Amino acid sequence: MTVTVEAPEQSPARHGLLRYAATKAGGALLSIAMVIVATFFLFRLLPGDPVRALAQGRNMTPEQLDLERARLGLDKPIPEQFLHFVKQTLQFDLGVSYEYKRPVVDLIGERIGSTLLLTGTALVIAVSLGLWQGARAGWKPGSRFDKVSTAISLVLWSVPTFWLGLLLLMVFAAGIGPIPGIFPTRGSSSVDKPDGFAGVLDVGVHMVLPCLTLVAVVYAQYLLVMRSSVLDEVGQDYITTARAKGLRDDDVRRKHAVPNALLPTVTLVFMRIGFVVGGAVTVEAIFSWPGLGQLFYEAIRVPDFTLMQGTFLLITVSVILMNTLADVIYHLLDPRVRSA
Amino acid sequence: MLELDNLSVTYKAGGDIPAVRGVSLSLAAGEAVGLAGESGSGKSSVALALLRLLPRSAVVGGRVLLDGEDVLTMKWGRLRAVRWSSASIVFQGAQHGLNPVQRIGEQIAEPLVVHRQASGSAADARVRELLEQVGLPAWRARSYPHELSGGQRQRVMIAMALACSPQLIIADEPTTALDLMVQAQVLTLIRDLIALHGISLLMISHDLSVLADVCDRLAVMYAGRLVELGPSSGDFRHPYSQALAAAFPTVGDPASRLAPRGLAGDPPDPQQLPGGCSFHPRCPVAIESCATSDVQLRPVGDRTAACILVGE
Amino acid sequence: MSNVTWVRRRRAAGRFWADFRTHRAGVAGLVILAVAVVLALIAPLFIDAGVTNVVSGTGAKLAPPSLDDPLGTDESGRSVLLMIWWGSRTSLLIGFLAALLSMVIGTVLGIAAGHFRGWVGAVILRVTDWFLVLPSLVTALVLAAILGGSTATIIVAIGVTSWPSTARLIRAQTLAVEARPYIERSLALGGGHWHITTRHVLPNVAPLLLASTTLEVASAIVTESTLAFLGVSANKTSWGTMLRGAYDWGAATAGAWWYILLPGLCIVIVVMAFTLCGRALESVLNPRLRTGGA
Amino acid sequence: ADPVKDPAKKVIKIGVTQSVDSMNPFLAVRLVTGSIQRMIYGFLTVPDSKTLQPSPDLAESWTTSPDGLTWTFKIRQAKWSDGQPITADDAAWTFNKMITDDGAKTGNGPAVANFQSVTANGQELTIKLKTPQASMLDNPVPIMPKHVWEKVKNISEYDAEVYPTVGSGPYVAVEHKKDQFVRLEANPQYWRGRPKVDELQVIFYDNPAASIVGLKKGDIDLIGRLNPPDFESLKGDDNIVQWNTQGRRAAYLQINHGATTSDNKPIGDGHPALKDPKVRTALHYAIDKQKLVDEVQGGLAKPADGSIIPPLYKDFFWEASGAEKVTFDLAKANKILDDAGYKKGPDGVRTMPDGSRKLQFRFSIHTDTPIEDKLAEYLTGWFKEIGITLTTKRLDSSKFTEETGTTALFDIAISGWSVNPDPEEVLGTHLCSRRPTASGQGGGTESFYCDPQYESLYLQQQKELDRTKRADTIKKMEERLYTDAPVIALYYPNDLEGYRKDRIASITPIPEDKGLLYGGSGYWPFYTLEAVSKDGVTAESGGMSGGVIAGIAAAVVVVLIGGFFVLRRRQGAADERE
Amino acid sequence: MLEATDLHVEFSGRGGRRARAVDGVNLAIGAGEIVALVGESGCGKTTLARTLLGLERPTAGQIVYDGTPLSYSGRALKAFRRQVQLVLQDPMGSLNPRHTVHEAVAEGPRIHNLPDEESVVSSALSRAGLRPPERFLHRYPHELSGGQRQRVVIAGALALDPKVLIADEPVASLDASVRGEILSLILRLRDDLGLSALVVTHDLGLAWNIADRVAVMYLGRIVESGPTEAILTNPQHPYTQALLSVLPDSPQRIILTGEPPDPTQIPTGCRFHPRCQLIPTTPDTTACTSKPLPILPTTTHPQVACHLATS
Ligand SMILES: Nc1ncnc2c1ncn2[C@@H]1O[C@H](COP(=O)(O)OP(=O)(O)OP(=O)(O)O)[C@@H](O)[C@H]1O
Ligand SMILES: Nc1ncnc2c1ncn2[C@@H]1O[C@H](COP(=O)(O)OP(=O)(O)OP(=O)(O)O)[C@@H](O)[C@H]1O
Ligand SMILES: [Mg+2]
Ligand SMILES: [Mg+2]
Repeated sequence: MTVTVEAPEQSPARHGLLRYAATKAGGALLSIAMVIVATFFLFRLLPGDPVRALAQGRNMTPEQLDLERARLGLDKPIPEQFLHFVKQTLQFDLGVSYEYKRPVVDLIGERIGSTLLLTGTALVIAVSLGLWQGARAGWKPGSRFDKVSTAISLVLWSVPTFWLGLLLLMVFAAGIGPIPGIFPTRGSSSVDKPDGFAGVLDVGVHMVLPCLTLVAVVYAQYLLVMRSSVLDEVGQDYITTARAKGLRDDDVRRKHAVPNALLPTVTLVFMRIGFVVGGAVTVEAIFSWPGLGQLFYEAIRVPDFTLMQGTFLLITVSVILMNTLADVIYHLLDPRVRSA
Repeated sequence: MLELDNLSVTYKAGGDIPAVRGVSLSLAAGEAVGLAGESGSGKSSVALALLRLLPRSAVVGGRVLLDGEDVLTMKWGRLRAVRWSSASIVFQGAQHGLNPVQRIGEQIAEPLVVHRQASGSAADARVRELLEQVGLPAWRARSYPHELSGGQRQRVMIAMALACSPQLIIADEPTTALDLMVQAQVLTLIRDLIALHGISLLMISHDLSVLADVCDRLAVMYAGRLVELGPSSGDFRHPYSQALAAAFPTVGDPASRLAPRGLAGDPPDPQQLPGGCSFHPRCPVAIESCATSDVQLRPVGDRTAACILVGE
Repeated sequence: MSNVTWVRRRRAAGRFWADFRTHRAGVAGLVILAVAVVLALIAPLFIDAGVTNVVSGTGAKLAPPSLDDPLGTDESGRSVLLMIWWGSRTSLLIGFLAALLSMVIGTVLGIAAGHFRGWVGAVILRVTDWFLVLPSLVTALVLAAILGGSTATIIVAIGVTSWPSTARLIRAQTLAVEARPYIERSLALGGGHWHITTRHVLPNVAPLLLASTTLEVASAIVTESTLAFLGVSANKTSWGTMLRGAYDWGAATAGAWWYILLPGLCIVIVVMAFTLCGRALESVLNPRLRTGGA
Repeated sequence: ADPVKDPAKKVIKIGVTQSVDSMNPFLAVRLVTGSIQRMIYGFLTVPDSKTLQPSPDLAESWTTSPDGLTWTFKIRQAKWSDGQPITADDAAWTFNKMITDDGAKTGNGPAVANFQSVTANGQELTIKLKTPQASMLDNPVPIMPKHVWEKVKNISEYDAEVYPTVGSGPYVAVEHKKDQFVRLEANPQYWRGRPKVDELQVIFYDNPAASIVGLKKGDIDLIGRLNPPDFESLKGDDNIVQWNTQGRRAAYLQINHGATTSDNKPIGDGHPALKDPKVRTALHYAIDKQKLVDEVQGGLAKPADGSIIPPLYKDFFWEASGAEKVTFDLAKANKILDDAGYKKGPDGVRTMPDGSRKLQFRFSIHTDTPIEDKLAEYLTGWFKEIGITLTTKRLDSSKFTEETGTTALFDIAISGWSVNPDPEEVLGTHLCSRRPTASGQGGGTESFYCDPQYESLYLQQQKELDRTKRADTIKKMEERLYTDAPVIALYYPNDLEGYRKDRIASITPIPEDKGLLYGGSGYWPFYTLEAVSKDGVTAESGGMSGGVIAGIAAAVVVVLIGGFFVLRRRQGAADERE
Repeated sequence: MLEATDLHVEFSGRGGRRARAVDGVNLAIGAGEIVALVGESGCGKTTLARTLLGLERPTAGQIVYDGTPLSYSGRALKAFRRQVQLVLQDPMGSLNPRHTVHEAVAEGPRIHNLPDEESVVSSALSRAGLRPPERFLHRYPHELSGGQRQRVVIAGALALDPKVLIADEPVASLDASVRGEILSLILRLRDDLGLSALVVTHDLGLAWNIADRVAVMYLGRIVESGPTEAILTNPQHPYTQALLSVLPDSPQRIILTGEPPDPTQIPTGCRFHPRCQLIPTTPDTTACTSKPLPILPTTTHPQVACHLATS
């Protein structure tokens, strides 16, 4: 019997990835463009005259108002305003907050760190815990571990974030009965934040409750997603093959089921980032966490037109970028699409 | 070397599904036995039971002696040791038998590492050797399953099965999804390799002609039972086996030209098996007593068949 | 024939119910839901919007549960029990209507995106994906803030931001259905777009749609309460606005646990009931989710 | 500056529920920022801690020219916190900056609108006005150190985040974390002498409930501007003093009595019935102010039998009495309406005498304000009794300002004003000139009011430099507002605060007799603040000591490790089960 | 009846590569004739069948039915599809799991607004061997066995009274024991109703069982065609010879190496030459590697497209 030996094909993987990333980046740019357009028109629907909101409670002469209006470009026709808006946005100029009288970009810059810290930590915890637990639960559907995990996540899934946050605050920051209120009531650090390691600990302690709230809600989703994803793999032939090879059950799960189940999950994890961001708005408001969510909440309440617009733009654009990143990561992880 | 003694498999899903009902079969060292039967007759259940790979919903009865040891009552540790090093499995490879996100080299090497037969570069070397044995270039070890064609994937599965030099290979429909020509390639490969290494083979298929090609002996299953067991050459005696054989005509045989033959009626529902001989509702030669009396395998010539009309 | 069909349909429903019944959690969810919905529907027979009127608040302010007010009173002496009862109407109404809106948009666009392969599908998919990544709560908040608070705007804000996942699901399902050979067969029989989508795709996605809508109602109720908490509400008593009231009027610090705990628990219980129901439906209707063996 | 290392340091923490908008006084508009500025910067005058009358601050003394147009202030010989002398030049620079730079007008622009020129000569500051102005002595502009601020190129883009700040008030800001806190330290150069506490921390809470928890726990020591329920919840805590005094604020209804523009053209869509003073009076009779105080303000307010100036300002406060006084009387309200020809229809709703329209009014309130929501619900209830339908309309603040201040698209609206020791500002909001122009440019009217009698009284009080005489005139203005009812005062909310007596040994309110703490005018309470000095108290007050933190960290680590091992073991067992 | 002339179908795949799935095919199905189209996986059988049904638009060439070229307007297609019907490989998949047998069979008549649906359905079912029809009318596909399902699919096609049946691997997913029954049914339908059929398969035994004529397809082309007996007992093309040789019971095996070829890269000359078993033993192969072969014309006689065949 003869077997022809094929020459090793020139693997176009790297090339393919670049091209893929380029297409994805193109898609993301289009999405961002859509966001910018949508934002512009969405916010032009805003009732009232922002300049007057600005003058609220203070005496401004008509001349002053006109001046202000001209300064904000609100006296120009809509198409001109739009072009101006696009140009400014592309130059990372998100306008000046009515409330703070400072560039929105600066305000965002001052707060983005806190938000990244909070949401990042929460996301890492939620993802690792949720995926780990989901994988175990899905691996043995119907087991006690599975039942308990699913029950926990279903409850958490049903709890409004703000309510959970309030309860946690009342219980663990205020202290109820025998439970001492050991956690701080506000903020991301003490006023007298010590230096060095103690300072890190201080931030950590401040982060416990907001992080817990955020994790609780998101983690449930990750758990459920991972669970069903693993469940999909459980019956596959390659799993049976792995078992037949004499692998321990845990190794079958870790080496075979989980890597495969992770793939569809990656995209979902990133897709839910919008959810985390939404959660951050309420959590930051409840725990007075000095971040973007709080800024946005404030913008909504005032309402501060440019601040709201700028924060909204930033949030959506970063979520879009995250998702694009997820697509590319997925592409890197899954050999099937990688070389296709 | 392998002996099935009254093996039974019942799935507990909703009701009881008796998938395998008392199968006894033995396999000598170096022997190739084919297991045929239509869909749902319990072939795969037998194969999975051999290494206790059935899902937890399955209840297994009887004994599976592998080199005299009962697989069904083994300790877990021992079972893991037996798996793959004594007996390995080749699944229908084209679609799902390989982990899609692992390079095939790793997958072939995995049993070597698990059973501590080789590791590191030794394992790599063994992988190259195995790939060459099944006619694939060594650089394929770095490929992912989807980069291979169905036939190549099936070769990888075979290489993987050979990795720990087992005494027994179980091949469950190894060629079903493959093309005619590729099927011939793979079958030839299997035949050559087991002859070369003196491995026993239990091969499962619904295509009798494929089995006849590779195997020394054939077993035919119907509704979870063996209905016939005998050498692969020679005529079948059980009406079901005969019908199965006739379904694949010989090209050039004038008798079958413009005269397709088959079996009337539908395969039985394992949850509602007919009484008596479970084949009797479809049997072209059934007699009255078939509906009441169940027949065990009985010898007839060099084979055994479970039919009342046989060996009287 | 219609008679036979009817009998068969009934039997199919019976089979479905038998399947559903095996999901104990789902049944529990269904029972809770039924109770909640019935209570909300019959509320006008016993009480009216007056129970939410401050002038009629007769009890003491923030009084703990007692015989007069079994679940205590709020900051104006209104009965928390009656407010929860009356508020369930708004919460459920918003939940159902927002889910309905999201379902209708999602289904139409999802089927269109899956069915029309050319640029139409591509454009719809692009738009869907775009909406999908928008942080929905933030968008709903902006929308509701811009449109001003009313029941309709809240429903629109939630509906308009939550349809993409439905559309995605429906599109995937449409693609799956359209890959089935019976679509090919139907085409070969001469079936057109309308025939294929209404006779084959829609009936096949409908069950899943039911399940996903159930889950959608759950998240709409949560979203409504979150919006209310963040200050965008329908101006009617709902569980969300009650919680906001509890927060505004210092129930937490005043130790009025009944006021802050009970509406929240109602949300959790009803949302969970919807979720359990939806999941049970999903696993009955979508065999892929059934626990696989081997 | 680390209190953990220095336990003797006296620190007081103030909780606020508004965050600082800008540390640049030219730009800041928020109340909280104003309060902080008052501690950092000196003003020409401050309200006297006893009488609230203007008293010397940076201006040691002052004289006025007979025509009231030229004011000369003698600036005190004192030092900025960086040791530089304070001169009239600093003040002149500050005012001139505001006059010449539009960006610098953002915070306190109107305060210099009437200034003709400002000049300095050594310690002597001369301000020339365009028209006489009695409120000259209540100038709200903080005097900035010229030597620091003249280097700033663009005031409107300057965030002033440079620490320590250079100021002339009792404290200097040493740290500001956005949306978190501002840290102030005692200013040793302060002309009255260094304050008694070493450090003030103003800590921001987004969540009012959390701030109450913080006060109860001791995370903060004082909190002002409480709403009634939060105030109530402090009851029963032995360590907390509930501070309940008359406030600076008046809450009133604004009625669209036929809004007109500054050139007397009708504007808006107000209900015609409201043009009739009788209807307005009937509405006034239909409001149970005591009930509102009890239910909406938790009893922590004074029902208003007067007008827009609260009783806190005894000099200017006016209250109706005798026949003039309107008391809650639905029957009387009904009778007034009946007599005026507004007949009740079969549905119980009255119509205009000519039958053209039903008496259905809109009530405009702000979104997201629970108190206004509640108020609306009560008014709706009472008005129904007199055959008037009231529907609530919630507007976000920009829309609200526009509809109730410029376009007049309202019938009745909620309103209120925090009154300064000198009431001129609030009185001015009801002048003809404040009405919007025909092109819809707002002038800041609170009522679209334009009444010749009121106008002439206003001019009269503006020129009157004798305080008692001026007060009489102002009371007449209040009476006019009361009887003509373009606005109906509802109540004067109390100032509600709370502080920990285990942390604050003494604090002097302003005015000293039953005055305000945080919510008051001027820095007096925070200057007089004395902390309880107990060893170790400060160290504990961070909410958590280093030891506790370490303990928690250790516990968490132990739990994690323990959990890990438990799981490992369970995993082993699971393996055996397959 | 149904004829394809010089048919080409191309797909644009990823990266702009074009797959010539059908690359020049002439094929005619006569009235009452059963033609088997055989070939290995990916050679374009299904694509050809779909194109014959008008489900795929050819990039070149045309379909002629009853002498008139097929037009792709909606109305013409609909009319055409009453005449030509399809039976697919997977009977489970070909039936909507939510439709009863009645609904499945009545789907065609409903689309075409045929009168008297009940009797049309009943007669189609009994002609497809599901007797008595009433027993099956209200069942769902999952309550039927594989053979019964395939009969329902066939009945669904018969309900429109077609003239031509195109069956794509009609028994490949059925159990061996059931296969004979379905094939017998197709034969009987031809005999009773005069139906023509194109049966697509990779199973030569099936062709031997029922086909009048066989066309062997390789990489988008028909390489050999003619009456079944002639082709299957005396194959001329080396590819057909190899296919037949790997059947069990054949004396000597010719196993072609390599994998099924790629329609995006069709070799020059004879498209089979890279795998041809005759090449190594042939002295002169220049024609094979460089000279393209003509497209086989539409004829019922045995014909072969091979430079080396002795015809
Ligand atoms: N996990 C399971 N749960 C329940 N029933 C099962 C399960 N696996 C198989 N069965 C049933 O057991 C019977 C035998 O199945 P098995 O897979 O052994 O048949 P097979 O002969 O291999 O069929 P095929 O040729 O289709 O592979 C069938 O009726 C099948 O429905
Ligand atoms: N829609 C399509 N888009 C792109 N390529 C296609 C498409 N359909 C078929 N092809 C390609 O055309 C070639 C022929 O496919 P076709 O399905 O006709 O083969 P086949 O002979 O029916 O194979 P099988 O026996 O596996 O069913 C294949 O290479 C396939 O990849
Ligand atoms: Mg099988
Ligand atoms: Mg095909």
